[in-house]
Amino acid sequence: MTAKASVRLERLLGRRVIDAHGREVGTIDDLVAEPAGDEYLVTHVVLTSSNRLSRLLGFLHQVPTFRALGLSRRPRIRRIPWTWLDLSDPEHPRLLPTVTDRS
Amino acid sequence: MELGLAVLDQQVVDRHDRMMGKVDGLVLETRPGEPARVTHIVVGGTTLLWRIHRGLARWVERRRGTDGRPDLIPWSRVLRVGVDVKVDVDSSRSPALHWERWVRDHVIGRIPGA
Amino acid sequence: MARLRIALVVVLAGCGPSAAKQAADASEELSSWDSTARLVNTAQARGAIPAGFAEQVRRAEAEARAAAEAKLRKAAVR
Amino acid sequence: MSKLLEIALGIVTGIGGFLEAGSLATAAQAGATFGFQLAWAIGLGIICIAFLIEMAGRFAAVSRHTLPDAMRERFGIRFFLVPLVAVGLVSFLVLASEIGGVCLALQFASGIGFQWWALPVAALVWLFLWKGTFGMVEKGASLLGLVTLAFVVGAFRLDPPVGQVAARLLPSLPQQDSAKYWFMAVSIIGASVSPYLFYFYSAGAVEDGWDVSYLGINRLVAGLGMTFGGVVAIAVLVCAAMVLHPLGIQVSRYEQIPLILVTPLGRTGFVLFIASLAIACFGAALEIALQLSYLAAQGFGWRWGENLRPREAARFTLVYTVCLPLAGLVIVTGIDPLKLTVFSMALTALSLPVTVVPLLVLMNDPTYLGERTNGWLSNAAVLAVGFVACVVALVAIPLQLMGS
Repeated sequence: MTAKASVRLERLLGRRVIDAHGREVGTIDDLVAEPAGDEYLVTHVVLTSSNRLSRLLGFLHQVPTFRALGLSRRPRIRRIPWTWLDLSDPEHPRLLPTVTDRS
Repeated sequence: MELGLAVLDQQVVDRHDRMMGKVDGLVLETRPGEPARVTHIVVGGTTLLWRIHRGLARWVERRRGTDGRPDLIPWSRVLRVGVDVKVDVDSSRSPALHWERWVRDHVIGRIPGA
Repeated sequence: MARLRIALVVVLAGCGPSAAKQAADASEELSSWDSTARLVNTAQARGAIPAGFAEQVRRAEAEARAAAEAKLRKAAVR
Repeated sequence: MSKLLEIALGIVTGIGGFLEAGSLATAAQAGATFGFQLAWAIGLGIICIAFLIEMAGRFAAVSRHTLPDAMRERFGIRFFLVPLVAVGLVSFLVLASEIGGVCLALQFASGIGFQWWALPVAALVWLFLWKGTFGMVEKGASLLGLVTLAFVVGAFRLDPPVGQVAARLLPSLPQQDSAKYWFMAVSIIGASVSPYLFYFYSAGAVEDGWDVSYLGINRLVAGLGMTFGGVVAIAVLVCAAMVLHPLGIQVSRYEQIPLILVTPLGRTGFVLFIASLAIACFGAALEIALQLSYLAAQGFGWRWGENLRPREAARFTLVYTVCLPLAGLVIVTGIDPLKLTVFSMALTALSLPVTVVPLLVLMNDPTYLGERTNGWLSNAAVLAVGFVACVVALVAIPLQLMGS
């Protein structure tokens, strides 16, 4: 990543992120943007589990009845700074090698 | 603001409050080592198809030789993000409504009493 | 997934109606139409339904009877 | 309009709009085969649909969003496709069933076979939507639908043992033929809890510009309208149980159903049956065709509104313009309308978790509803009925398919 480039948010959502060693970090669930003057700047990436079942259980967690019956699980969410992402191949986002060992 | 939750898939209305589609996508400008900038919202074209099935979208674009010309609305034209996303454009010429106009002119408009 | 499908087929085949059950259903259907015919005749005699409608019911009856009798024969062959 | 009048009109809409091909056919079949025993399934269906209607109205009044619109923005397109396809498919089948119902009414009256009526009826429904306004479709059809009260009159004429009927409002296990029993039970529940009902209601609340001041009206209309509407369905079951069950007549063809009203009311009963079937199914066909348009337009952000001129909402208009002839063609094939109807209702029951769970997620989201999110009772009641109906349908549908 050397110069300005553009990516499409909707194509990033749902992508798996792997770290520099090829280990899976999670799936991109959302991007957090903060207003800066007239603009919005993307500051963080929200990652959830890549596992389909745990995503379904996370979805059901929003209905109190499922929570009460224990048929759901709180979704595991992590936020990482946007600048940790290496998007040189937007189809396969990775964590930058410099942060892989920190995370 | 979580962009996927608060902006993506919201109803888009033009400056006259006429519906013109949903926020099918967002363009981000990336800069090395810095936060990305939200530059456009994308309405229409094959944008939605890319999210439903990538292979199908690729196939359609190859067959038709175009991405269906989605409307790229600069973020500076976004007036508010609330129950819907209001943008400062006139939808009557927007490519986002290409199919709406096509259906109106070629199908519905031809039936008497339309 | 494949194992699930096989299991499903086995379970369904096991629960499928036996020849005896099919025969019983068919004869129940026939007697149901016997009663329907009587009810329609009475209603028509009372003038409660037009002749045209009574005719429609009889046509439906004939079709349903044919189907039920075919089912009976099939069950007998099995 | 004064609030009292609006409540009255809402309840009338509930009563006149409740009966349609599905609830009529399933209640008649159940009454003929099992007497009063399946009355509980109607009761359960009514409780569930009353909760769902109340939710749909509350959601529209508080959030100003329609359901498809909110589902798309909350869940994203991929997840939204699941309820979209399920509701769309089920609604289309129910639409075909309703057109079949109108066609049969015309066949009974004229002697001309029902297939011949399918395309003219579809065209007439289309013409009403093309020319009509939302108020006409919603209120007009329901007011005329009050003719279905004939079943209540018929039921009372037959002097049913009220205590026995009431006792059957509690579920009980079948003595024999349990496969058929459970299939009918889920078909009845599916007929009451058709998703088109609450999607249509939510679109209507947004079309009428409801706000939080309508919450009280909404609650009354949902509760009383559905309860009284359900009484009509129970009346159909009672008529069938009193007339057909003692004779051992099982309803395997539509032609047998008019007899349940002919026996207590004579020739008047015959005429009232045909009018009820035609009007109830025609009204439902109007609502379902319109709801298919709403579903697509609100899900994809197209311009929509039954009060707009067709050319001002071209794609919205296109949806019902395409769906109606297609649904008519299903009937033209000569498929047995009774089988189609009952099967569509069972499929509706099967699809309940997919149609209901996304709604419940929205109903518990304070970003849309603030303080007015669901209470535990509405969540639990709807989920219990939805999941039980789905599981039973999952077992009963294959058994029924093999049996026939």
